[in-house]
Amino acid sequence: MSTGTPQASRDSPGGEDDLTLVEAVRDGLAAEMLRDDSVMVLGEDVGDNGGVFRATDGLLDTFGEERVVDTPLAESGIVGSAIGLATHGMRPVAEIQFMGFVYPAFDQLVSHAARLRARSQGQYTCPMVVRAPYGGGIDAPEHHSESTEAFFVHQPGLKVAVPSTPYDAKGLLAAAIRDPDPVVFLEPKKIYRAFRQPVPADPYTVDLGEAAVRRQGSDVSVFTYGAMTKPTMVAASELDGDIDVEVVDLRTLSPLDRETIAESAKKTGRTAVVHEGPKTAGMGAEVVATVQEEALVYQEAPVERITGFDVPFPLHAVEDYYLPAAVRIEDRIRRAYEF
Amino acid sequence: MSTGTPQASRDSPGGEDDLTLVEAVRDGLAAEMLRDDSVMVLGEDVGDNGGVFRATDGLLDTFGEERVVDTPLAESGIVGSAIGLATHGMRPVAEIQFMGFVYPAFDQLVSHAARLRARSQGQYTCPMVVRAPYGGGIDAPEHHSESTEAFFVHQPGLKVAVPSTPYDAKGLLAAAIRDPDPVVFLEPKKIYRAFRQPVPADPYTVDLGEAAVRRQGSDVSVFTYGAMTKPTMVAASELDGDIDVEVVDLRTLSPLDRETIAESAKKTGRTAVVHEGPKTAGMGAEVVATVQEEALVYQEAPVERITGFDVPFPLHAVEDYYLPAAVRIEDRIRRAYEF
Amino acid sequence: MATDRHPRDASIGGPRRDHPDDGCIVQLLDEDGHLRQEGEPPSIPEDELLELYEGMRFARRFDERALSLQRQGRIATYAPMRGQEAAQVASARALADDDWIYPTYRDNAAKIVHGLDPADILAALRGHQSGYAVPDGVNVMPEYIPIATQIPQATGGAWAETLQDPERDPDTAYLCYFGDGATSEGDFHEGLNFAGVFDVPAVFFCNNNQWSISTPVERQTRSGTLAGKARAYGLEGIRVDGMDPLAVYEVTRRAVSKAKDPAADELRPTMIEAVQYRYGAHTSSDDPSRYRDGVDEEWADKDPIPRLATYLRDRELIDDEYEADLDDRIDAEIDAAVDRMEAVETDPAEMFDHVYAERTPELADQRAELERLRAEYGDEALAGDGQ
Amino acid sequence: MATDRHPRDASIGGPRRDHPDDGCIVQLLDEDGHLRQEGEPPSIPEDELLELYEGMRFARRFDERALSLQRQGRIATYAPMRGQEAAQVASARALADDDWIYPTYRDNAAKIVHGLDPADILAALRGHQSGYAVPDGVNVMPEYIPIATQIPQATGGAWAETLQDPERDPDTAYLCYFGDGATSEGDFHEGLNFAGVFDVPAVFFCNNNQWSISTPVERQTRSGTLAGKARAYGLEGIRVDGMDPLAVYEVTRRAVSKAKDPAADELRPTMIEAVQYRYGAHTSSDDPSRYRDGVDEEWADKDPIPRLATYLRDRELIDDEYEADLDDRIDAEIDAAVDRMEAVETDPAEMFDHVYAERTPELADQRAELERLRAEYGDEALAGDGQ
Ligand SMILES: Cc1ncc(C[n+]2csc(CCOP(=O)(O)OP(=O)(O)O)c2C)c(N)n1
Ligand SMILES: Cc1ncc(C[n+]2csc(CCOP(=O)(O)OP(=O)(O)O)c2C)c(N)n1
Ligand SMILES: [Mg+2]
Ligand SMILES: [Mg+2]
Repeated sequence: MSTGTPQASRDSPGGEDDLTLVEAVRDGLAAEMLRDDSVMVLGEDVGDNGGVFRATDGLLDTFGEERVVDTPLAESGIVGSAIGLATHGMRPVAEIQFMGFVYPAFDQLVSHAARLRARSQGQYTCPMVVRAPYGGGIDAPEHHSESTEAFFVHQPGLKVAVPSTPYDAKGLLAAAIRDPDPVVFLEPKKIYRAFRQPVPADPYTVDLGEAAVRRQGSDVSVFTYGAMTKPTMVAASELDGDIDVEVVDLRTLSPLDRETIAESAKKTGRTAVVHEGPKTAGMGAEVVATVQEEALVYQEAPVERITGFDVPFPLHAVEDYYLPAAVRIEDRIRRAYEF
Repeated sequence: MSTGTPQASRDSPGGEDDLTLVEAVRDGLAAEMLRDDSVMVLGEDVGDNGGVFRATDGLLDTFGEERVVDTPLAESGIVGSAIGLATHGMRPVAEIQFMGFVYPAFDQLVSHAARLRARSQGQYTCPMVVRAPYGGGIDAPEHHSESTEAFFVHQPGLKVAVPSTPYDAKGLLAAAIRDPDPVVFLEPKKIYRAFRQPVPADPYTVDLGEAAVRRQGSDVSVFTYGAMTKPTMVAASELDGDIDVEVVDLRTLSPLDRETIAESAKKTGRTAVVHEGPKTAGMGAEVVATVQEEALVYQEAPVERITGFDVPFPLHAVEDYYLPAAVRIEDRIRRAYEF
Repeated sequence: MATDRHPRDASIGGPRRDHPDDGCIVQLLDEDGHLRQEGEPPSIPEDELLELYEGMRFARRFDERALSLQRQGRIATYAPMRGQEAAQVASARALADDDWIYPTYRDNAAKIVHGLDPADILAALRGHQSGYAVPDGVNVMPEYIPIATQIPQATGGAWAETLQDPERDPDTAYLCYFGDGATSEGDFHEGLNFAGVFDVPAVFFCNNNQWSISTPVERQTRSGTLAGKARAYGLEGIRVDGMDPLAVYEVTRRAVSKAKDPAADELRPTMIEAVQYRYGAHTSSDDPSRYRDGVDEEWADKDPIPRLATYLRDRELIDDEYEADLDDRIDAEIDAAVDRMEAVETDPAEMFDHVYAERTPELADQRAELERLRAEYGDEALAGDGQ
Repeated sequence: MATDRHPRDASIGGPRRDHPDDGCIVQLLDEDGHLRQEGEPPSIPEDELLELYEGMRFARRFDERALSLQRQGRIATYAPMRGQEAAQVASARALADDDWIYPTYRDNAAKIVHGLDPADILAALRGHQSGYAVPDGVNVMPEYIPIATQIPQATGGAWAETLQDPERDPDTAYLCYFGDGATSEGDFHEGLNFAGVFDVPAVFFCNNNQWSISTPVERQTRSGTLAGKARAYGLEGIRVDGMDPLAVYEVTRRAVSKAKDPAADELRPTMIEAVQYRYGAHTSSDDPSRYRDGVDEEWADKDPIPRLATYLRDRELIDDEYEADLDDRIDAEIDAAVDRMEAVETDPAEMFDHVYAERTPELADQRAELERLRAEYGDEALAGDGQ
């Protein structure tokens, strides 16, 4: 397939604009669709409506009905047909309206998308992205605040990325779309519009599999990602002067950047992990296991798991108590420090 | 509902018979169906055929078509209707033919079965069991060797049990059926017929949430469950005289018996966990996290994770290399010991 | 039953036709509120007619009030039902108290008619889990948000009814609501297929409001009608003018009675497609101007409330005074519900209460941790605006 | 097309009737191998007739050999296709080379006809992943074991065909096989619905062999027929005698040609229900005596191979000598395939090769760990009988 007429996805080619995270997602989609005609978007209400969070706003007008497709209301149909599209020359980016609605497509993702390359010994591949807004904190109805990334991290053959900034959102999404393997791309909807950041108009990628140190520190390392990066940074500044906190944004959960985790853990000897999903068998457990496999002898305190509780996500009146708050993060960092 | 005419499920009331694990499952089903008229079995080929592994053999004849139901081929229909049955007075035991085919029902399990009690604040409950044979090692076709218990352990509101002996199979299954909450009951098909054990004819339960120490030891603790208990025990005996290995059969993965894990880890200071599912974000990670949260200061070596590799389960020619073998377990126990 | 089956005319809407009887839609009351066949009045008692009317009027007002509460930030996302009152109220009124309903987020009028306290509905919308704790004796499941998931569950519930006493006909039916969009989900297919195979006393009530958020039903499927899909399961499918309360009432009653006591050659389950229109936004977060230009006149003309009002006025069952009094009663009732809603509180520690029948040690620890944090730092710090 | 649509007679089987045209089943060759309407021979060239026959004969022999290899422990679980050869061979032969097939575990004859090496099929059954690595230019997906999951994927594949050059009709069709049991899964519903909505060049080919392991199709659904389910998606559904190779060939050709170039009022996709019977066990692990008493005579009489043999003999296209020579050719081909299968080896480390395009550091470590263990302890210790 040929590359479409190059045409800037935004007004400032070569320059940069201050975008929110969700705008950066949209910008990333547009940029990749311009670069490569085989990239298409499909999902519920992604067309005229531009997605319930407007992440696909305007794409229909620019790229037409063939490449921006409103589907029937059926997630297994969306992901299953995306697999078929991916194995036959397209690069589908499927939107699942909220992460809590990805489960009907779970079978297609774990039994097929994840395995096509391995089962066919590389003969067939599945270059597709499944995007979904995830996480709590926006007073959403039931089932709209899921954060179950661990399910996907546990499945070999999938990759999982979670941006925490507009810049990373565009760059990681571009990397996910260009990746030859299926990527689950989780967007922290709590911070979809929380802040703006300069984002280059030209396409670029942020490599999958590389964590980012958001704040250097020498006393305690905190590993986190997505929407939890913010309260973690707040906690780190609150503790400033008292405890010198390093904050590592994992960005990609699968493959996990074990090297950066190990380095940071060795440097500080005291670590914590923060995420909103439930604690048991969550992403935090994998980070703990990584730290102790790679850096046990440096460990001066147990890895603190600061996570959602092991309860179904409650209705929103008390969701703030469920989600790790800055003060809860501080409390546990202090515990790690004082252990 | 009244209790059915008491009638022994086997010929030796008050006595015991040597049963295989799958016979004990059948025996447990029969015993609970006799005790409580609301217990019913549903699934694909569970009737005349008695289940593809014969776990429901003879139940149709004894309990009739209303309580032993062959369903259409549709797992979400099976689990979804089982939820409806459970909320309205029945105690359904749904069979999923192989664990690899539970994914179409994943949504019903995690979005509903797991949450009905919480979302209705205890007004509605979901006393049901989903049984599935799991695991590799029997030269089965693709998708027939799944071991993805971590998915269910991560979901609050579900319980997960995995027997490793005929005695436990009957007792844990009885406990699961009587439990007021949904239980995922995973049966290690590799050892369905591997050995026999005396199993009481009368009904009894093995409490959910309690691990069993299968072998006392003072040097290294190994935590495992299901079919991996056997190679772990083999490894322990092989090391006998050299390294004194304690083997803990977790039996219930959710809720996890953290107390027994902690006790054993404190005693030996060196630990390992063995399971067949993939390593990353698997059950092993949770065991590592538990050990280091509860017993870091006692830890003299990293917890060894001896698990399936992070690859799609390969076709059977090489499955033995995927599954933790006794010698692989020994090797890693030695590493923990010598660390 | 005095129904008038007539070939679908374009004004009734719905996707293209392909089955022989797809064109049929049951309608009793025409768009001007007159019986389609004068001389054959439906056998609905007068007090029931008034109940239908009051239920619909309550629903409309509830909707308005809920939207305004939402705008004031006193409740969160709300899914309005304007235009859909007849389908909800008349179907729910066609049930016996013991019958069960499996509602969605949009079926608030049905829930209220079947016994749910409007204050509970509002409390849940305000984020309080206790709003989902349906009181004893009210046979309503907590609303379903994951689309179509209630369908196999309703089948299972109805099935339980037949298993508990296989000797006799069940005296309880299960009515399961879902939208047009839901018919595309696998759970619709599996749930209806099980219902047919196990012949359960269920009524599958599709509120075809023409939209699944921004997606019109024509893009949802190429099926001639949604009711026609019932045949794939050997079931009867029936289309009714969902904005005609009398027709909905009659069709639902017949389906419910068949569920409990079918003729020898009938299966118990029915799928009803109630053809209607969502006048409002999908939810308070939705902006329909992005995907449609207002409400077509043809649909606006079908508004169920003026239709039934005309019918009742023609029969002198209601008058201006009645209407004014009704307004007052409804407002008072909703005011009281809003007050009760605002009195509802949730202790954050409650989230640990009903995960399992018995709290696990791990959950006891997590609860204690939350309580410690609250004691140490205070609720404001943990869950205040700083979050 | 010279088909003879006649009302279903009981001997053709299938569940109860409820659509007007459910009784219709396409049959060209009667059970004695004679054309139903003499004088109207189907327009199938003679060499194609012989290909059909040889394909079916090969299939039957392959099946026998595979079952015996299974009994000898040289391959693992095998799903026989005896009785189903016509449906598989004739449908696959109706395709162009560029058309795609999405097969199940039972569709080995279709795979072979469409270009797969029987040695690869056997190698996969022997547990070697390389057997699933379909060679370049052979448009066959690796077989699907999770029931019905291939259906939305085939829809997606076919859809890609239309997207890559929206200006013109696609010249590639996608044929998706599945069983009667598969029609109960949600993925069947979602896949066919998408196919209709996006009008993709797909043919959904249901091998209704009357059984889903031990469950007869009558317990699978209350639908009158399986083909009738197509209408729920606005699609054409057609029933064909799946044990009549000529009818299957003609019906499939028509569906494929419609997929590529439909008339103005037609949608591209078709669902074909090929009514047939599974003579053997579900798989080599299954014991059908638990749930059925042998094969009914009515089904035994429909065996596609003698039927086509009679037809060909009547036309003097084959004779005893031809048959003997064919036996030899087939045996030689299968012998060679078995030899090739037995030469296949899998290096255990290959399991790390194709998880991702690029091996992750974690997988590199795990692979190194496996290699270290093998070096240190030897393959026998790691994967020998002691396991
Ligand atoms: C499984 C699932 N997917 C997506 C959503 C998001 N969603 C909420 S409502 C809705 C549209 C539903 O349309 P319809 O079934 O017609 O019901 P209506 O809202 O019109 O009453 C969607 C897509 C969801 N709640 N569940
Ligand atoms: C999702 C799923 N559930 C269950 C199974 C187990 N299973 C394998 S074959 C089979 C029966 C399939 O019947 P049908 O679709 O009629 O195909 P057939 O085997 O008769 O060709 C079942 C239940 C499976 N493979 N996948
Ligand atoms: Mg709708
Ligand atoms: Mg079959």
